[in-house]
Amino acid sequence: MDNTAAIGKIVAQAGLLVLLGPLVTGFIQKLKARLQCRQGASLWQPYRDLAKLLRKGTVQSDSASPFFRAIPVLVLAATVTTTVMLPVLWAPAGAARLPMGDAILLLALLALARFLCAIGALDAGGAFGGMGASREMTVGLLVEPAMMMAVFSVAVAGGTTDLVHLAARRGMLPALAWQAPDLLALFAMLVLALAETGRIPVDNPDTHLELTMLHEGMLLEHSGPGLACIVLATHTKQIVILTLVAALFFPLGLAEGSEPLEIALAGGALFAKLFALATFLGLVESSYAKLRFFRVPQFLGLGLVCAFLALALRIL
Amino acid sequence: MASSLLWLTPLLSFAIGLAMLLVRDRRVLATLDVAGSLVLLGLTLAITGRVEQGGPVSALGIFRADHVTVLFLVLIGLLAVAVSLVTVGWMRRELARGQMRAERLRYYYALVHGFLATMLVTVLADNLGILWIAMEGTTITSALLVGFHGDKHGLEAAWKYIIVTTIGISFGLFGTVLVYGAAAHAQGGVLAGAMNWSSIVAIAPRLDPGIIRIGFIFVMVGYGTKAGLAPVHMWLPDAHSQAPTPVSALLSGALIKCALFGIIRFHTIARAACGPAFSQGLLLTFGLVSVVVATPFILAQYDLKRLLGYSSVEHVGIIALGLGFGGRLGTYAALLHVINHGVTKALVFLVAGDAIGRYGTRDMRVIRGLLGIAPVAGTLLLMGVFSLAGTPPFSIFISELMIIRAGIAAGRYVILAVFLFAVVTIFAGFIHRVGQMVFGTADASVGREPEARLPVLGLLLLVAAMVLLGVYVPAGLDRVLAHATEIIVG
Amino acid sequence: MSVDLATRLIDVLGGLLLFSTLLILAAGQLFRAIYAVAVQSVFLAIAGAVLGAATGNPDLWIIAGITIVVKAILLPWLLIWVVRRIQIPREIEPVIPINATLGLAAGIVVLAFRLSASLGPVRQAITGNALPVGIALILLGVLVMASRRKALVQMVGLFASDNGIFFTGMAVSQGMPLIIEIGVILDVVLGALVMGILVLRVRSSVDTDIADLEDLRG
Amino acid sequence: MEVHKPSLRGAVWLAHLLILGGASAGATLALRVLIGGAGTLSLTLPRLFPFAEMSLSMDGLSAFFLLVVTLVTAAAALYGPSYLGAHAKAPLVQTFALGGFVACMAGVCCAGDGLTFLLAWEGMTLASYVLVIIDTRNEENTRAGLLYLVMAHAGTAALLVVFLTLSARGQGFDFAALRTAARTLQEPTRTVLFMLALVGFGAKAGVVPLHVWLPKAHPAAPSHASALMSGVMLKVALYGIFRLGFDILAPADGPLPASWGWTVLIVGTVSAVMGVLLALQQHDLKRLLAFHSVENVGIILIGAGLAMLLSRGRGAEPLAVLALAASLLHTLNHAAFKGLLFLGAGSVLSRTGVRNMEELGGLARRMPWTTWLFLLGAVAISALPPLNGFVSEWMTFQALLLGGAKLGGASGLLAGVAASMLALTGGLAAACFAKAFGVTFLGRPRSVHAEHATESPAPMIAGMLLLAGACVALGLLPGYAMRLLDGPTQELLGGLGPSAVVTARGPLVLSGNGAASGLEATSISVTAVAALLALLAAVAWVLRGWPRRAPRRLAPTWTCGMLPSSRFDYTATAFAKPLRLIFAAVYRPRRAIARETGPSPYVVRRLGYTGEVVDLAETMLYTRLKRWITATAQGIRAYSTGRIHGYIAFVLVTLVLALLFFARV
Repeated sequence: MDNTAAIGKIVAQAGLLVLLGPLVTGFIQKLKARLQCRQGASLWQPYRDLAKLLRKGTVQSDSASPFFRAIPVLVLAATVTTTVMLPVLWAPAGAARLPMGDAILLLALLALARFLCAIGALDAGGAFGGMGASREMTVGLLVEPAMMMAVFSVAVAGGTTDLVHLAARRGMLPALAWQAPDLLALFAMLVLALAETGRIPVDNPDTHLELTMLHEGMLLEHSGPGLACIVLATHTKQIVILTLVAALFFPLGLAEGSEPLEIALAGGALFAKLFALATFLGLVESSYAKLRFFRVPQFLGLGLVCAFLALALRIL
Repeated sequence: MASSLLWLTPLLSFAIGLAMLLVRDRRVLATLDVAGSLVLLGLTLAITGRVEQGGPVSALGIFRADHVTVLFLVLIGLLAVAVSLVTVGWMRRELARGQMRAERLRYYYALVHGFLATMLVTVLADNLGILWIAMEGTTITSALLVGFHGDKHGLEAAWKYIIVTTIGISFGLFGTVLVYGAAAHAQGGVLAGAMNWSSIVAIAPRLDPGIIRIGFIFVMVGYGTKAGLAPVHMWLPDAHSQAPTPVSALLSGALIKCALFGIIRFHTIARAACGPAFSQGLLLTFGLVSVVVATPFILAQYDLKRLLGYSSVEHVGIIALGLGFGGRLGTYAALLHVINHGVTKALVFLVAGDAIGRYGTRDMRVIRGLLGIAPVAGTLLLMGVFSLAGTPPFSIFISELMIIRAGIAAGRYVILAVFLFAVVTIFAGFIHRVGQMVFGTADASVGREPEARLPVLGLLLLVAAMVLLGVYVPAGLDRVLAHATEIIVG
Repeated sequence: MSVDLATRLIDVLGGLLLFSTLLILAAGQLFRAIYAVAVQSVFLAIAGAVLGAATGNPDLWIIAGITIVVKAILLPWLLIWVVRRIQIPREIEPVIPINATLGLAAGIVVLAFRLSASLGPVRQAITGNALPVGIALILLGVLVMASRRKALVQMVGLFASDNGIFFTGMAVSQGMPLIIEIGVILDVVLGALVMGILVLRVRSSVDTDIADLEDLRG
Repeated sequence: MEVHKPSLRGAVWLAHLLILGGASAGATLALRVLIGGAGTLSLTLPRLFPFAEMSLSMDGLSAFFLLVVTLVTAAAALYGPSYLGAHAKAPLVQTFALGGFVACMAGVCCAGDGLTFLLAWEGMTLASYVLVIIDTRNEENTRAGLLYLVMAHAGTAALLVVFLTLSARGQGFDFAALRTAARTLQEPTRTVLFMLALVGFGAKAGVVPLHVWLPKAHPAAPSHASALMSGVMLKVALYGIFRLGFDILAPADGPLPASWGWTVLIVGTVSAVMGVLLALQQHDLKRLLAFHSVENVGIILIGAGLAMLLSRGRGAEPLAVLALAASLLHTLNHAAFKGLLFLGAGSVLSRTGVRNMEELGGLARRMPWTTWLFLLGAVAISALPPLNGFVSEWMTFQALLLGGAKLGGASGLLAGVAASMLALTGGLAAACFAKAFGVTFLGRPRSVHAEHATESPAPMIAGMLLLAGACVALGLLPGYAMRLLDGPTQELLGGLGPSAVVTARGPLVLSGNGAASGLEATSISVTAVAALLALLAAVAWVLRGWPRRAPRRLAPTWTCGMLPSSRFDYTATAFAKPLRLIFAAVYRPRRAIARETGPSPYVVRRLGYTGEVVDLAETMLYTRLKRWITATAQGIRAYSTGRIHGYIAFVLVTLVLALLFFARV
């Protein structure tokens, strides 16, 4: 039965992404530690944190609305939903796969998650939540259009915004038959990925100094399982972004059928890509300082310009 | 019998005027006034009916009523009734405020009816000389009315009014003389009714164009002065703002239309004699100048009644434009606009008079929150001004619409562009000022007496006409207008 | 009297009329202006008589008579009466210098003649130079009103331009219908009365010349 | 707050129920035309004016817009009485004006000839004006009303020229005659007419830079009227653009002039961005919503402009259909969620009497229904899945991408820019509504009014629920919505309808299927995604309680150990500050800080902060124009002396000039 197989594949790779999410974070932390000549926590630390958080009790702000408890869950759900739209191991082109979503929907779902997160931050009241929400939304609305443009520039070439189809088509072209727009778009994506995954120089995931936080600031009032959901969502978002970049620019070694060898190859390819991108994030993070918040727009402007040029060159 | 109506009607109102001189009691005077006006309206309607069935009627060889005439006749009758009703309430306040001395009341009423009579003669006259005499008569009677209060400004306005319009009128007489001369010449010196419009029109194509041109120019400038066309309009805001409110209503609503009537009569002759281009060009020029000149004075105006005066200048200009665009549509629209503007402007003047009475000033910066203290007056003022500014569902929108369409049909795009720009600007200024007056909250010093019933009745009469003509042109009126258009453009 | 003689006489009278109007324009003193307009009216009456004789139309004689009575006697007397009633300085203050006015007057006269010269055959409809002279008289009368400050002088100017109209009116083929003429004159008289009343009321209420009021503006 | 006599309340209720009945009747009629295949309905009106007969006619386009009108009208009619009941000036007048307003809007949509159109159009303006200035003592409202009226009138002047020019050629006002007349015109003339129409309708639709009246006037009206003005009246203006641009003025065959498409696309893009940027800086809830109307009109116009660029004979018909469908669908969607949001704002207003969100807050627990419905609307308008806003914007994106690729060259680039601007708009809108919702409903109450707020009565909730339902339905089942668009798009563009182009597989799948234009299929299923979302949420909800029942306790919000009070909460101003700085070039922000020091300059008693941003269009264009005109008028007036000699001289000169110019043969 074709559809069940398709569903199986989708569920499998979605699950894979969710499971791998924390690992990527762990890897980046480890890398940073090593670059700072520290031992650092183990690769699996993020999993342990999640487990711990899940076991903890909850402290909720007395001024929050009933909706507050639902927010982490929704954020997590929205983030995880995006995983089904990416080609991870397979790129099953053609009518067989049931339509789920495309790049636009993916980015929109991430925006939904961000929106809900901000609502939650404002819900509890207090200045830090609001500050975090305001800044996160600001960065978000600067990143989103740039990312869209980068995606579009590829999509225009592929004639579709459906990532799986794109990947499929790309897979057929020789990987080096790139044109200038691809390079520009890739560069833009890398810049934006830093912002979208909340990394230095845009945001500092490790700080908990209230005035410097962006993303963390919004999570201040969450605790216990709720916080666990959001943290997991953050991990997932990060890996989703990385996979998106991979799917857009290096859709290599994706499996067609389901022979073990193929799958193994695809898995290897996936790991390679994730490794490369994660290393990039780690290197940048440990070799740059965090920017002042009002410098961020200029930094992102770089990505914006590249993305726009990529789109323009593609169309002209 | 119907023909005798033609001279009976003005005579009657003369008689009423004279009779009033003998009466001293206020109530009797008011009753006479209202009753007389009602009878007048009845008579005009009777004439209209007669004309509408049997075509033009003439009497004594110098009076004539055709479809053009009856339009103006009914307008005069309607305004007379409405004004007389409103005068009741207005006069009460004037006496209370000591503006009007009880013993001079009868002169006022008498003059008003004399004024009406002269206007009636003007539009009923077939003989162009009679037309001129009656026109000068209106000047004399109304000049006395303008200066009736006897204060400095009133006298100044009256003087400017009588001097300037008399000059204009004398130009009109000269033009009449020339046309008469041309006609007499064309008839080979046979004088039979050589001065009657009907007979002149009959032979118009044979008249000498050169002399008719000069004649029409004189008439245009002369009667144009009386009609308040720019740039010879300057007496108008003075007179219309200084006159007692009911008189202002009659001046703006009816009198300047009578002057237009004269222009239309000669326009008909000139059209036939020199071809349409000449007289229409002249009309277009005056019309456009009037609209343009009125604009800045409306925008930068603080005196309510002067504002309305300038708006009259604008609308006479619009009528002239309609005639100037020509064709059936333009002429039809211009005639319709005569009715619409007459009704609306009278309404607005009367309501404004009420407001001025309450606030004791004409300065629009002082008047505030009329809607709060006099809901009916406030609403009516708003409606009237919307109509003047040309918004549906009020009458003026329709006639302006038709005029614009006539302009497009005539291909006069530049004139239209200027016209539209001016009209929109005027709209802005108008609504701005009136909005300031109507909305907001009035301060305590303002007269808050309830609105009397009878005057409101008169206003409602006008509003009814205004709204009705805005949503529907009755078949009867349409027929009359169509015939009138026939008469003018052939 | 033969028609061409009448025509010549009319031309002469037209000249005289023009001259008298110029006198009004040049007048530096109120009474001179009034007398000048009276004289002008007399010329007008003569013109009426001449035309009456030429055309044998009795109406014109009547009109001539009326003109003498009303315009040459009644109205000037009225003016003088008003002047005496209100003691005002007798000299005329021009708004624009008298010489400039005369220059304009010359221009106007030229214009009038050029205009009627362009007409051609119709001129037969109107005897002699009556048309251009009439136009000139009217415009000059208005010029007087525009260029002199006193209200009374303005009335004088008004009468002068009325005379112009009458002149042309008589010269138009055998004059206008009688009743019209009478009505017109009636109106003129009434108008003059009303103007007189206004002048007097302003004098009595605020002691200035009514033509100097300029509060209403804009 | 005045309390009205029961009889009055009864009358108001009755009137609103009548409106509701009319709305449902209109809706059924529209649906019959749209899906019932009733064809074009038409009805000849009694001949009121001698120079033209009047008629109503409803084809697909009219029916679609009538549907938009009736949808919001029904909600407003449900909502109105209780809203008026609370606090209302002259409720009967309001009700009457509302009825007239709705009737006129329906009249515009169903007009069969230019005259009916113009009359209904002006009636619409007048009725809405009455609703704007209904609180006649409020100077600000009356000024807003004036501005509104003047701009509407100027627009109407432009429309007059268009319709009259056509009718003068076509010897008649009815659309068929106008169409044939337009066909006889030269292309440049038609372009001029179209631009005039664009100005005329744009002034009403609030496109930048003709939008200045909108954010002033819409909030002034009672909220359900605001909902109608923002949600529907703008659409009626857009109907005019569609009707003239695609139908009446369009050439008989061959593509629409490229200049039209360019203009509309650029205007739309600018409106979208400027609208949302200005909305971000508003603290008055209703004004913020009004600015968002500008934004959404812009989005609709983007679709329309693209459709013009791609239309007929450029080999991209399916894409044109996609673009037009996107823009029409967004029209419907915007009506739904903007109506919902305005009703929500109204319910807040009627309960607290406050419009400034800085003084609100903490309503979530006091007015739960309003809160969650408003949130729904916020998600929808921010174009976030899985609600309807996302669907139409997704279609717009697809159209822009595929169209841009197809067009190539400058037009393609323009499409690309529009796409990225649209993305930016989405982000800004999300930020804006995070702010609006968060500051208004969440946190702690910042004023007594908010403190004592209670939930609105059931009828108002019902009105909101109706629109919320529409938002969800249109979001989850876009495929069915496509069938509504078939009629209009086929009339305007010919060829195959959206349901053929856009939804490849049934009602659940949305797909930018440009097969005909040689582009591959992209298909998403909002329904499936929504289901997945719900499923995952449920799973997560269960899972998080799973390891062991962890204790839950309440504690005050963390404010660095101080005792939290409502003054700690983030204000709207603070929330929007980063953007104020980033986009300072557009906002030209001004701030003034008043500090009141004690005896020593270091002891600060009070700090006052006032900041404001400007609307460039207003300061650059309107203020200057107004100043110029007033100055000129004053100057001219100063010249007129009151001297009678001047008057006489004028008469003399006029006569002489007339003789000189006109006497010669």
